[in-house]
Amino acid sequence: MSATPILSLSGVKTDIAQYHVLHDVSFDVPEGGVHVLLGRNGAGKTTTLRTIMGLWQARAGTIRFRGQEITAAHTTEIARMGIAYVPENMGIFGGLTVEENMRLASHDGTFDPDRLSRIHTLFPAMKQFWAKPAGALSGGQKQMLAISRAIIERRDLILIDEPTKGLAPAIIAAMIEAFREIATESTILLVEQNFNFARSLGRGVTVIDDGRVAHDGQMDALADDSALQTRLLSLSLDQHQ
Amino acid sequence: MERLQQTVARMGGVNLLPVAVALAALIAIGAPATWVTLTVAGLAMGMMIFLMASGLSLVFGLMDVLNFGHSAFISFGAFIAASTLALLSGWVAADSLLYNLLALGIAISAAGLFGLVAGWFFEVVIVKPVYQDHLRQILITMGALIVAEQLILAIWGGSPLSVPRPAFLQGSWLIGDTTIEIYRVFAFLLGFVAFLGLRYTLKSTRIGLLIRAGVENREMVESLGFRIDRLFAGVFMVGSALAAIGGAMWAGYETLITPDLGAEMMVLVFIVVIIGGLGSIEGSLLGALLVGLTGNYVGFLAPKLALASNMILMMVILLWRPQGLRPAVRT
Amino acid sequence: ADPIKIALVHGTSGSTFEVFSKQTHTGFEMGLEYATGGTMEIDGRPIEIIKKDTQFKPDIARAALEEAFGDDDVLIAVGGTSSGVTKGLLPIAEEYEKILLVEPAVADSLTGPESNRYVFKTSRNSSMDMQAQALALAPDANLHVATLAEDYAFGRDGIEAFKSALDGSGATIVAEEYVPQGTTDFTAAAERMFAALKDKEGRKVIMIYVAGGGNPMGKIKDMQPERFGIEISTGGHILPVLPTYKAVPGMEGAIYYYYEIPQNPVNDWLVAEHQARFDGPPDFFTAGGMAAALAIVKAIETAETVDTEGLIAAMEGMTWDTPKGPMTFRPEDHQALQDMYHFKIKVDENVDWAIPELVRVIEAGEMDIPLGREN
Amino acid sequence: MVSETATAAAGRNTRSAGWWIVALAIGGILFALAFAPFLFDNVRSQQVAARICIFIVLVASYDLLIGYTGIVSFAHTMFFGLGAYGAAIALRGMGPGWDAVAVGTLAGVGAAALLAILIGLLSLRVKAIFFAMVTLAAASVMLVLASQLSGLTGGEDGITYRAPDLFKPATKLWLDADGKVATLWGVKLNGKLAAYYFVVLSCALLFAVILRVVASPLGTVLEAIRENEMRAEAIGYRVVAYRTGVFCLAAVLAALAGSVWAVWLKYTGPDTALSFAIMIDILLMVVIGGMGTVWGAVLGVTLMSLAQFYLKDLMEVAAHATGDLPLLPELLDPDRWLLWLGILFILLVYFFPKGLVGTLAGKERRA
Amino acid sequence: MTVSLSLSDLTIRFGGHVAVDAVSATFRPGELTVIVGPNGAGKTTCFNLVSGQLKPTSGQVMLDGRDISNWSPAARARAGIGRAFQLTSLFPDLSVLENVRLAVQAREGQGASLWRRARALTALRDEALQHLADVRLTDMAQLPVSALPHGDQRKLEVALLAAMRPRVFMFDEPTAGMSVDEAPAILDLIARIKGDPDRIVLLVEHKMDVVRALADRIIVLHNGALVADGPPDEVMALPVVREIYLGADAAAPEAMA
Ligand SMILES: Nc1ncnc2c1ncn2[C@@H]1O[C@H](COP(=O)(O)OP(=O)(O)OP(=O)(O)O)[C@@H](O)[C@H]1O
Ligand SMILES: Nc1ncnc2c1ncn2[C@@H]1O[C@H](COP(=O)(O)OP(=O)(O)OP(=O)(O)O)[C@@H](O)[C@H]1O
Ligand SMILES: [Mg+2]
Ligand SMILES: [Mg+2]
Repeated sequence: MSATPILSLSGVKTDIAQYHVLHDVSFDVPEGGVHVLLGRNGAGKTTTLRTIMGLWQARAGTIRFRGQEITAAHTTEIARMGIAYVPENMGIFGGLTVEENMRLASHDGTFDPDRLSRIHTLFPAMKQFWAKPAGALSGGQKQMLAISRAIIERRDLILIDEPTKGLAPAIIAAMIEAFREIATESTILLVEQNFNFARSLGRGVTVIDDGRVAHDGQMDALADDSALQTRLLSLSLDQHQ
Repeated sequence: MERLQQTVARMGGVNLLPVAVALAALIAIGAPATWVTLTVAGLAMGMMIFLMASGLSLVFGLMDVLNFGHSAFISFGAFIAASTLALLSGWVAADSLLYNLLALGIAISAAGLFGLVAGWFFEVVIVKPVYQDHLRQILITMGALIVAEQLILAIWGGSPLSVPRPAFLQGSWLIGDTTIEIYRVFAFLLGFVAFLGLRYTLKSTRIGLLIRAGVENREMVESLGFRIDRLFAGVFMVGSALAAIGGAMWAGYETLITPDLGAEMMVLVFIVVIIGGLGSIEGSLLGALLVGLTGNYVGFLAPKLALASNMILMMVILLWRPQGLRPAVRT
Repeated sequence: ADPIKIALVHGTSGSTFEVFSKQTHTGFEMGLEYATGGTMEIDGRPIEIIKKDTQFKPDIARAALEEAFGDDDVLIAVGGTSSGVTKGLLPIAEEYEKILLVEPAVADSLTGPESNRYVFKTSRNSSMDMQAQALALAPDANLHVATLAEDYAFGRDGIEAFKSALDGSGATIVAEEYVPQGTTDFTAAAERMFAALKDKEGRKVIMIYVAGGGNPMGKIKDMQPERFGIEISTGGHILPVLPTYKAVPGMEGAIYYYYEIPQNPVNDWLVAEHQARFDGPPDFFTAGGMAAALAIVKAIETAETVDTEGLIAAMEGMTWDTPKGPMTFRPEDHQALQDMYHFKIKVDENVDWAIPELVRVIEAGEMDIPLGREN
Repeated sequence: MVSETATAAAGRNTRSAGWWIVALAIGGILFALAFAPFLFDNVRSQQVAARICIFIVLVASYDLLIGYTGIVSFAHTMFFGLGAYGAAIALRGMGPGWDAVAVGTLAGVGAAALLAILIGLLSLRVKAIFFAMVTLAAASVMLVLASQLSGLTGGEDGITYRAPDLFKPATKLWLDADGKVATLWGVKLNGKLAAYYFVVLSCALLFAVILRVVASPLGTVLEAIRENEMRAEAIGYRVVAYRTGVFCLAAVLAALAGSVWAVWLKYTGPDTALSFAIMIDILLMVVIGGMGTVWGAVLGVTLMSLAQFYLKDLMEVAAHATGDLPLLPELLDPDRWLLWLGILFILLVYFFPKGLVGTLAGKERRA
Repeated sequence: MTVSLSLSDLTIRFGGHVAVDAVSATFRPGELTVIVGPNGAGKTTCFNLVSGQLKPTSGQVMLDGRDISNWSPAARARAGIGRAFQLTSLFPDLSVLENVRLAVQAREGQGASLWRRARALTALRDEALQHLADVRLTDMAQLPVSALPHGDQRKLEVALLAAMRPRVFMFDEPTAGMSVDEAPAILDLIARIKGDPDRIVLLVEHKMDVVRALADRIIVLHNGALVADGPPDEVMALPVVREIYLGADAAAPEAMA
């Protein structure tokens, strides 16, 4: 990691109510490409993203974006610095139409026609339900909308929490392509359970376990080392066949 | 049947309801002069209620905050306007339209300004900690209401306060057999201006969208880069200012006010917001006009029914359209 | 000597009417001062006033009165402000066998069948208001009246009393309009009354009997009833409301008290002292409070024994001086009979309110106030 | 997976300090209520105690709706009033006797139950806040009705009547050797005492019913409906039936409390049994105590009632102490006690979001 | 008693949009049917029609030969139709254990009971704990649901369904968002249920490995219509299925855990 990382966490500790959830999280996300955050249920992945976004406050440690400290910044400021967030529960505004959802994600309320048509090609359902209330979308369609919202404009960094959850295989395949393309202009920090998906996209990878970083390295190395996979993720791909 | 429905829908659908009511009343009343008097009075009454209700509807429908303290803004607005007018009694009584207008303008602005400031305070201190929690909203705003009422008692005392009305708004025009009170015409105009302004802001900007989105998922709106807290405070301030201005207008209409005034109007205001449909400015207007008109028509045609006419109106409309006439928010 | 304890049981918080209770208290204290020559003692016994707040809630009022009678052991209690609360107090007086002097609540029923012999009442009642109002109209066959009142017992009883006062005078009631309590828009009712009156020959009057706010008089006046030759008449009111009467110069009606009207030493003292101390004239409830105090002092002074039975004996039929001139407790139902005043509104630009000028005193004996009960 | 701070861990296994405070306070209150005539020898405290008893039932029954099931209703005083007016009208019409109490109570309770079912069924069509509005409308119509039927109800002024002879102060429950009223620990065993214990026992009985309801499986179902109506339906609970049922039950309990109130007070009028002011009191009491905890009702009612009766006296003292300062006396004027109550109330909602019992003791979990 | 469930011409429209389009199918006891289809195909809507959250525009749902199309969800639940939700739908302020106990209690018809003996309540509780153990949530039993991480909430969904002991089980993407080491427990549970010859199991799932491992039969929905129905190997081999569901280069990321 030669160049300054776009995002760097060091010694981040986060509490939710009286629970200590993140004990010590430090890792860097280099500029460009996809960086993957792995870990089992309840490891603290979502909490990490929310802490970066300013939705939980870190009790200790620092978070820097492009070298600038954002640990205590307000969520709004963080967003305005060019960070987008696709939450785990998708954060769809169900009472608004698809279009209105997208309009809110755009800085000035207008759309770049090129990007819009790219999104419509990637997720045809978005076009079909453009004027319908988003609350009526199917689970997968909501997921698509949440992603569309994050990429309707160029962002420096996109935090995505489990995007493939509930998506049909055909869409996932298309999404890999889409993410590759997005990653040429933005950096993506991706939380995933779907290791294959993560593997096909990720360059760097950080594994979190019990609120601590358990591993930090390159995706290729992890992908090739099945012993490491098993140790970190209890992953054995054909375990339950 | 279907054809008829379509025609009605094309001509404005539920928007025609007040017109339909008025026409039905014309037939029932028979005497055109009386009908005009009642109709004009009812419309003006509706507009004054609209002013008070629109603020509540904004806050209630868009921000999903049940502000039971709304009536405090109405009362305060009324008392501030009354005191201002009393201070400017020279101008109020003057024969010059300019001075009259100035005094009136200052009184209404004072009420509105108070609404803005108090609304800000109220939002930040009282309401903000209880977003998303209807019950606590009801309770905390009720607490605030008690405090506000006591403050009014402490400042103005409990005896009725008479409100000087600017000279040019006194009396009425006599056209044929019909009397049209000048004050009511003025109230109608002011209400209408407020309506147009609100409608423009909500329709032509993203503010309405943002607020509705913020109610559903505050964190997400912030994650998209909007200061939802400032926006909410802003909406609340506008809502309170409208209430205070409504109160000011009401004071001028009543000419004799007591600190109970806000609380007495509150049931009516709630009814208007409910039958109009949550969060919809058009709905509130519609509801307010309906309440104003039916009040007068029923009062003339069947005074006994007037006792419960508003409640009956609300029940009927809710049974017909459980979401109110023109809901802006889908629930 | 051990003190004479008197409880004042009024609402001093919880409703905007609390200002009226406070006027009553002021009047009561000034009354004691006047009657005792400033010593605040009767026959060498100091007077101790205990104030209890009813919060305008009947249940709390009952607890307060029980406390006064039971725990504080007062000789006599005065109260309350609103009729509902006071009605709840009546049985307590009977239960504790102590005197409750009703002031300033007005309802007739407070001396009615549900009352009892321990209850005395110095305040006027609705019948007096309405009979005086009827007399002030100088009714004859030429008179046509439409009445406007609120649609509840108080409003309806008032109109009943008004009608019975007109009985036999030849005047006709052409319409009785009742609007829901708290009505603020009187357009519909006014139109109905106009319709009923406008084609009648003779004197046409709209008589308004609305207790709450809403200023129906001003609103109806704005509809220009004079174009049909219709006059408005309504009873007098407390000072804060009198500014609205500027809209109806020349209007006639009856009033309970206006500080410039009664001519007697008690009132002269009250007006002068009140002006000096509070920078303003006394109002209805100040006068009422003072009347109550004067009644109590006289009763104690004349009673053979200073206890409940002694006082009742002294008070039945007792006549005493008040700011409104002499009042007399009617022995049958313990209602104090008193004068009312026929007034005519005069507008003076230099006075903040409209002035009800005395036309004539309607003497207590002129009115035929129905008996509430026989003790 | 999650590590917790020490206090939280401790809170789960042993009782927290807050729990003990609440338990002691409630215990103390119940004790005081049970022996009020012997503990306090003045009339007012007995009045206060009786009022507290009745309101505990009223507030706890309301908590069944608002706290447990999540139903916001403004019609609770209407049911309370039906019970009270039922008993009151019967007592006035039939004279003071137990038959009148029984007939009146039955009629009131019956009317309440009927009306509750009607409103409940109507509510199927409308959503939460609209339901609240429907109840508001019903309650105001009832107020209008009480005012209009003044022949029966006494209108705004209400009606007075006498309670059964047993409760007359002159009634001697127990005679001593001289044929006079016997005393126990200095308290006369007369009708007043009987009346007080009539209130205490009836309220204890009603409160026990409510406790039983929330501790039973039914209680959890109600909570589930509050939390997620759709899911409750999906696992097999007929939500509509439960809602209507609990609405009815609460109405009946309120009406019963109303009858007891009417018998105790010997006066019934809109301001004691029907007005919105009472509704607001109930709401405030529920919240102060803590929604979703019936024990909270005990604390909430007691605090509010004490404030209503004694805060003023307290302020009298404060006003004297600060008499010389500017402005403060105006605001500390005892008659401004409501101002301070309002502020106190806001602070309570603010710092005790789950009410005193909910926040201090943590919600009791029956797992 | 064995169970039978069939759909005939089941259709629902939202405005102009036909979300489920004349779907007919009969489900046999002891068989696990996986419903697949692209996002928005109508799978969840189909479930909603069967479990009663939605009422069909036309067509019927038949349970044991009775038309239940207009029954309430509660009535259907009591008749033996159980459902876990795609978007978790739980009782957030109640404890994990209470959530499950509610389901057990509903099944036992103890909802309105006021007078249960303590022992009977303990039985309910013990059973609830057993269901929690099945999904490995025992440690969490006392926590409020709102404090659970997403994956654990998914598990609780399944536990609730199991606690209802329905005759028709419907799982809507039960393992979505569940980590690789947790999912097997759930799949085992489903496999065990499937072993009971008197149960009908319907499963919506996107993960192909899961589909392969469990399915006895696959139904493919597309734009609300049923486009294929049959044994797994046959259905997955159909060109139309490969095209609409797996995508053009179906080989790449399909083996997902
Ligand atoms: N609101 C909350 N209150 C209490 N504890 C919480 C809360 N939210 C999360 N936690 C705890 O924090 C821990 C980390 O949760 P987090 O949501 O970050 O996990 P995750 O890695 O995203 O898991 P998953 O893959 O299931 O989404 C969990 O053990 C959870 O119990
Ligand atoms: N209430 C509704 N109003 C309007 N349209 C709806 C409604 N519910 C569902 N739809 C539409 O019906 C279609 C089917 O939705 P459904 O949720 O059944 O899809 P699904 O097959 O479960 O998809 P996924 O795999 O993404 O969960 C979608 O296009 C959705 O937008
Ligand atoms: Mg997560
Ligand atoms: Mg789905």
